[in-house]
Amino acid sequence: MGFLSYLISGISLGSVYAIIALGYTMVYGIAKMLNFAHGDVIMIGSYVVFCAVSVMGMPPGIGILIAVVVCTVLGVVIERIAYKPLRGTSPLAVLITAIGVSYFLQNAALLIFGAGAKSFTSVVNIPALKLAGGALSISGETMVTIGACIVIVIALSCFVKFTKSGRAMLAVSEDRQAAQLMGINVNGTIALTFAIGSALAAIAGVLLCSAYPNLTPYTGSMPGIKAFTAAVFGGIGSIPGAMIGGILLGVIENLSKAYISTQLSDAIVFAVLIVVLLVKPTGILGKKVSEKV
Amino acid sequence: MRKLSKTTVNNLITYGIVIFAYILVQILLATGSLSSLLEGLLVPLCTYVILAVSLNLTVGVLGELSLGHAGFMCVGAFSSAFFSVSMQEAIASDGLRFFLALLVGAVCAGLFGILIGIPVLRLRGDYLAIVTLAFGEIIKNIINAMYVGRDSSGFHFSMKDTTSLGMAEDGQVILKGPQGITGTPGDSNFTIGVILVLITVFIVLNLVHSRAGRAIMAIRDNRIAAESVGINITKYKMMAFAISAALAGVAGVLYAHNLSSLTATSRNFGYNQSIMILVFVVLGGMGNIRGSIISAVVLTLLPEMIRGVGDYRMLIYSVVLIAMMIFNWSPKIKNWREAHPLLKRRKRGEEA
Amino acid sequence: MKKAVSMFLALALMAASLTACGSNENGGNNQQSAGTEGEAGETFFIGGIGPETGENSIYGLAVRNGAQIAVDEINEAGGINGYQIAYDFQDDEGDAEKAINAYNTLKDWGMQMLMGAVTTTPSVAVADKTAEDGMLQITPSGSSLDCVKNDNVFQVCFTDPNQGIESAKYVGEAGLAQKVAVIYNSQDSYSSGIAEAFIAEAENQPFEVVVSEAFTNDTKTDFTVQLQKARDAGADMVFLPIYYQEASLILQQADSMGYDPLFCGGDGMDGILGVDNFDTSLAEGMILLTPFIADAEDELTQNFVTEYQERYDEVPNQFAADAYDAIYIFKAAIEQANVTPDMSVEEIGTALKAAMTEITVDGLTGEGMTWEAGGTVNKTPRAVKIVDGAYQEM
Amino acid sequence: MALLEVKNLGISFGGLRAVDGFNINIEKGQLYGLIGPNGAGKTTVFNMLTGVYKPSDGTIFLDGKNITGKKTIDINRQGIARTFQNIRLFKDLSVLDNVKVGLHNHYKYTAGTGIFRLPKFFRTEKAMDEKAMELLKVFELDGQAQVLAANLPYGKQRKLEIARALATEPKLLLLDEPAAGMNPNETQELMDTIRFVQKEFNMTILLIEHDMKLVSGICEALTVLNFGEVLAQGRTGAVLNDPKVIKAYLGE
Repeated sequence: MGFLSYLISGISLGSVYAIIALGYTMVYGIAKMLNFAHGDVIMIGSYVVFCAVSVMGMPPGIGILIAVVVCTVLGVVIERIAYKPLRGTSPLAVLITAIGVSYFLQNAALLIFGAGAKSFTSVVNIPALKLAGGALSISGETMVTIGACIVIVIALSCFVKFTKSGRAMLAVSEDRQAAQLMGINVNGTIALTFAIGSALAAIAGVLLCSAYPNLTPYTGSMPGIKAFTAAVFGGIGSIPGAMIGGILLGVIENLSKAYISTQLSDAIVFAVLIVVLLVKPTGILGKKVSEKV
Repeated sequence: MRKLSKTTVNNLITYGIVIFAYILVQILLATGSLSSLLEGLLVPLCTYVILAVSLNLTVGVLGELSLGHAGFMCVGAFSSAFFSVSMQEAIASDGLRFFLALLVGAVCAGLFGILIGIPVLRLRGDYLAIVTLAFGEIIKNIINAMYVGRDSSGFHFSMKDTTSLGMAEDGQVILKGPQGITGTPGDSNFTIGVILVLITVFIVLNLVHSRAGRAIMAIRDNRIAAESVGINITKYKMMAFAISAALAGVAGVLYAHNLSSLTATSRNFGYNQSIMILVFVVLGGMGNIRGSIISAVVLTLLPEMIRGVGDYRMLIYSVVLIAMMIFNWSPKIKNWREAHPLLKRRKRGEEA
Repeated sequence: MKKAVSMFLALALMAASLTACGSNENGGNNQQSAGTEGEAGETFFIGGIGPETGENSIYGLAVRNGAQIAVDEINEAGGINGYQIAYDFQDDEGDAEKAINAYNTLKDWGMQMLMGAVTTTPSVAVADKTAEDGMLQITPSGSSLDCVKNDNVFQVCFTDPNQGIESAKYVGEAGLAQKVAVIYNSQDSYSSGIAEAFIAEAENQPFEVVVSEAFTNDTKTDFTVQLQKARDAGADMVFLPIYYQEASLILQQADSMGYDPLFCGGDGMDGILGVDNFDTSLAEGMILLTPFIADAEDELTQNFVTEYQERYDEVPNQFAADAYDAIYIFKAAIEQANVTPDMSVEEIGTALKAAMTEITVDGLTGEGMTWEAGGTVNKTPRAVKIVDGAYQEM
Repeated sequence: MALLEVKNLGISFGGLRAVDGFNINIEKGQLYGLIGPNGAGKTTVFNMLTGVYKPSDGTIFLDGKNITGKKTIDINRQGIARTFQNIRLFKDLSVLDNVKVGLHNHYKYTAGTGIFRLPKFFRTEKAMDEKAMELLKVFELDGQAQVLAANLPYGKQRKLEIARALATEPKLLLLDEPAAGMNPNETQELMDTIRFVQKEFNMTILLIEHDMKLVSGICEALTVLNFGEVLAQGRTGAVLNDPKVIKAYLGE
């Protein structure tokens, strides 16, 4: 029974990592950059919902909609200002500006919203699912998060497979130059990727803060890193991989807290990651890339 | 051989800048015109310069992205601080003790470099980056859970808390988990710092401009071709990684002996710090040692110098960082700069 | 090419930063717009250090603001012995090295006394420098014993071991519980310091610590495992020597698990009712051992809280109160030692150090506070219970 | 005994049989050509010879030593050097340094000697410089020794790759389409260079080429590969007149 409840709490935690990892992996797959600011876009999205719902008293649905719009615009603006000028140079350069953007968002939020924690009101109204006579309970947030993950994974996969812009994304991710030669608008496609990635960030933010309702300017950074780890775990660039990686990460984290050490759970998570990468150097669902000689 | 001396001249300029800065600071110190802030920053500046130069060996020269450099610094800092604190009575001479601490820090960090070098040989690109990041976090996490004390019967070790060390009354807890090590002797000073910077630059530059350095750069430029001419990839990757780690360890020693309290937080030894060091390297130019020195100095000074702007300090810092990156790296601005007569310089080949 | 650009940028920035530095020399406190612009010899220069940015900024900002109120009050009332106070606060990002930079910046500004640093590690690092300079340092909230290792450093808050022991005694004496679980932040020296002392003292008390579980700064969102372990061990009380931000999450998660033990916290727990939008019913029945509660009826507290809310639009926590007291402690010590601003830092420091053990201060965080030569404070903690969404003294 | 003896070499990728039953014997000092239509498996053969791929079956003997399945660097040390179809230079190193990397295993000093600039460093570097310049002179690259490899014109990049391969002092030199992308003048020049290398260094050379003019001009013997299998083998003139070969090249 103990094990099951640890497993369930691990899945709850993992589902939040998973939904953040989806945005990471999406942007990485297409723009080939580690968007370290993703976690902070999530934080901004959460603040927007907080302001809309808890401060201005709007219904949660509207709040989420506003957050999605704000984050999408923010994502596109960031891309335009900070990343696009560096397209075509070393991916490292973009990584560094992403870090700059991350600092910027954190400090801007600190100035606007203050350092104090805000307690986020969950937007999920579904009651917890009680199993085994109440000994096990799965919270409504967890169910919604996992549901949202699945929906997003399916929707994104369909989008990439069946729409014109989706296929353009695939093409850009495979070979940017060739895609350009084929008449695909590479800049537009990457901007679209950021827009989608940031919209996902808004949703992830809402779910993150619904599950763990403590909102500060630094709320996004730690889950961001964890989600990045999750994305690598699952094979960065792979959409279902992000979800699997996220949930696995949460489960491993909570099981090692439960059975090994609460202090060393992070070390254990990272050690497992290293072992996984040594066995499968491109993650669980990652594509094996061999260099042609 | 006239050609070879061009590199030599270039290297001499780099040493010259460091020595000139040292002399300038000494003059300012002697005349008392250096502010306390700058005076206090001198040793940290040396620390960051060493970190940037050593990371440049991995990122710029070997061409592998590492996000765990602060982890090696952490190993160097804690091993040497532990050594210094526990040997404070045994070795009376400050100079000798610090020298030994330096060796301890460098060797420990170097050994960890070899350890992490093993996955490095199998992974590439962003996967390597995440492994190094993971490694740095593991180090930090383990140090935060480690308790080491000493009493008359020797050293005690625990992964739980101080009480489980089971020490005698006279015992002294040296490493107290998250509270770290306190009371490290303040053996670092600016002169030692500059000497270590010069040694680091000397090691890195000489390594790069030698047989081993050529092999390392060959691996960076084209691994398959390097293999085809008989370069031992494993050996040279490992070498670059271990030397880079050992030098980061040296920086850690300098850091630990400059502050009386040493704790492993994400601020000083976590991925944030690793990323900051990476920022120095990328901004200064990959493989460009002088650039690393300058950008480490500038980016360390910048947030301190704009303390006057108060609440907006870190915001401005982040904007300046983004702007500098775009100015330095954007292809469009590069073209514009090349067209601009004032900024026009001979083309050098350091960019990849 | 790259090098050329780096050089160019470097020079431009250096020039820019040097001018920034220059203007900083005489205007370091501009952003705080402290009561008066100090003139050397006529004004006491008090500096403050703490995190204004980064994860710990909540504490640093509270200290900055709390002290500001005290400074303004004193200046309005005519200063200390007729001398005004100039006050400047510098950011250390919660990092030891940055704290040294902040300290040196303040020294350049002309600081004669230091209130800081807010968190433990920076405090210890700075204490070395103040000892070198012979400056009096009062840390409002740096609570480990290492903070007061040097004889020029004094604390406003309890030391961690002290607090842990007091808490264990209180729980034992009041017979609050038989089985206690402790959940603490192992990466935070404040939290682990209290937890360790609490567990050690529990040996002498009529209750048993059944579970002691840690979390770290990187795993402070999900506490279900720790709570589950506490519940499985049958703990009827959970002791939380942590800050209220994490505590608010723990309360929420315990609630959704249907686990309802007695919760008990230390001084870091104060502020839990002030978390924006927090469902205070979750904290119902919680017991806090804290020297300061914002709901206290006394006039001093009421005035402070009102003023703080007016200025900063939030309820002050104990950090703000500690800082407020720290400034008044400086005032008391200065009056006792009768020092004047034209004395050197070292002279002031030596005189104030002696005065610290002689004064008694009534402040927000305790009545009749006195200090040991070792730097620790003597005051009695208050036990407070949360009833109907408000603190109630027990 | 032949310098290179390959027997029954084969490799599969997944279910695909890329090369099957490949035999070749190259005598010392011979200039040998490996030709065949696109996708015939020529480069795969090179990759197996140099240890990039591990052959599924068959044996490779170099100078009487079995080198089958060894690692690339060991094979290079045994005496096989190669160039690449898509040029693989050390782009950010100078022309001189590219060759000096090739000399790596023949002029040795430890990393410590290099870092501390011991006398051996200067002695060895001087010798390396002289040897490298000598090689560059052969390819008329000595004037551009300090230029970055990436900034060389295309034809010269191909030459530099050959020079680098020669620097490893191989017994057998493999050239993968050395004339690809060259104009007729450059090709002519390259042919002279290859012949010169063969004579001057007494080098055994195996080359892959599409340019029939080059092949017929310099190769003494040929192997024709088609769909992973040997189609024809023998003296150049005879092979090129083989109807099977003509058919494979010109289609039905």
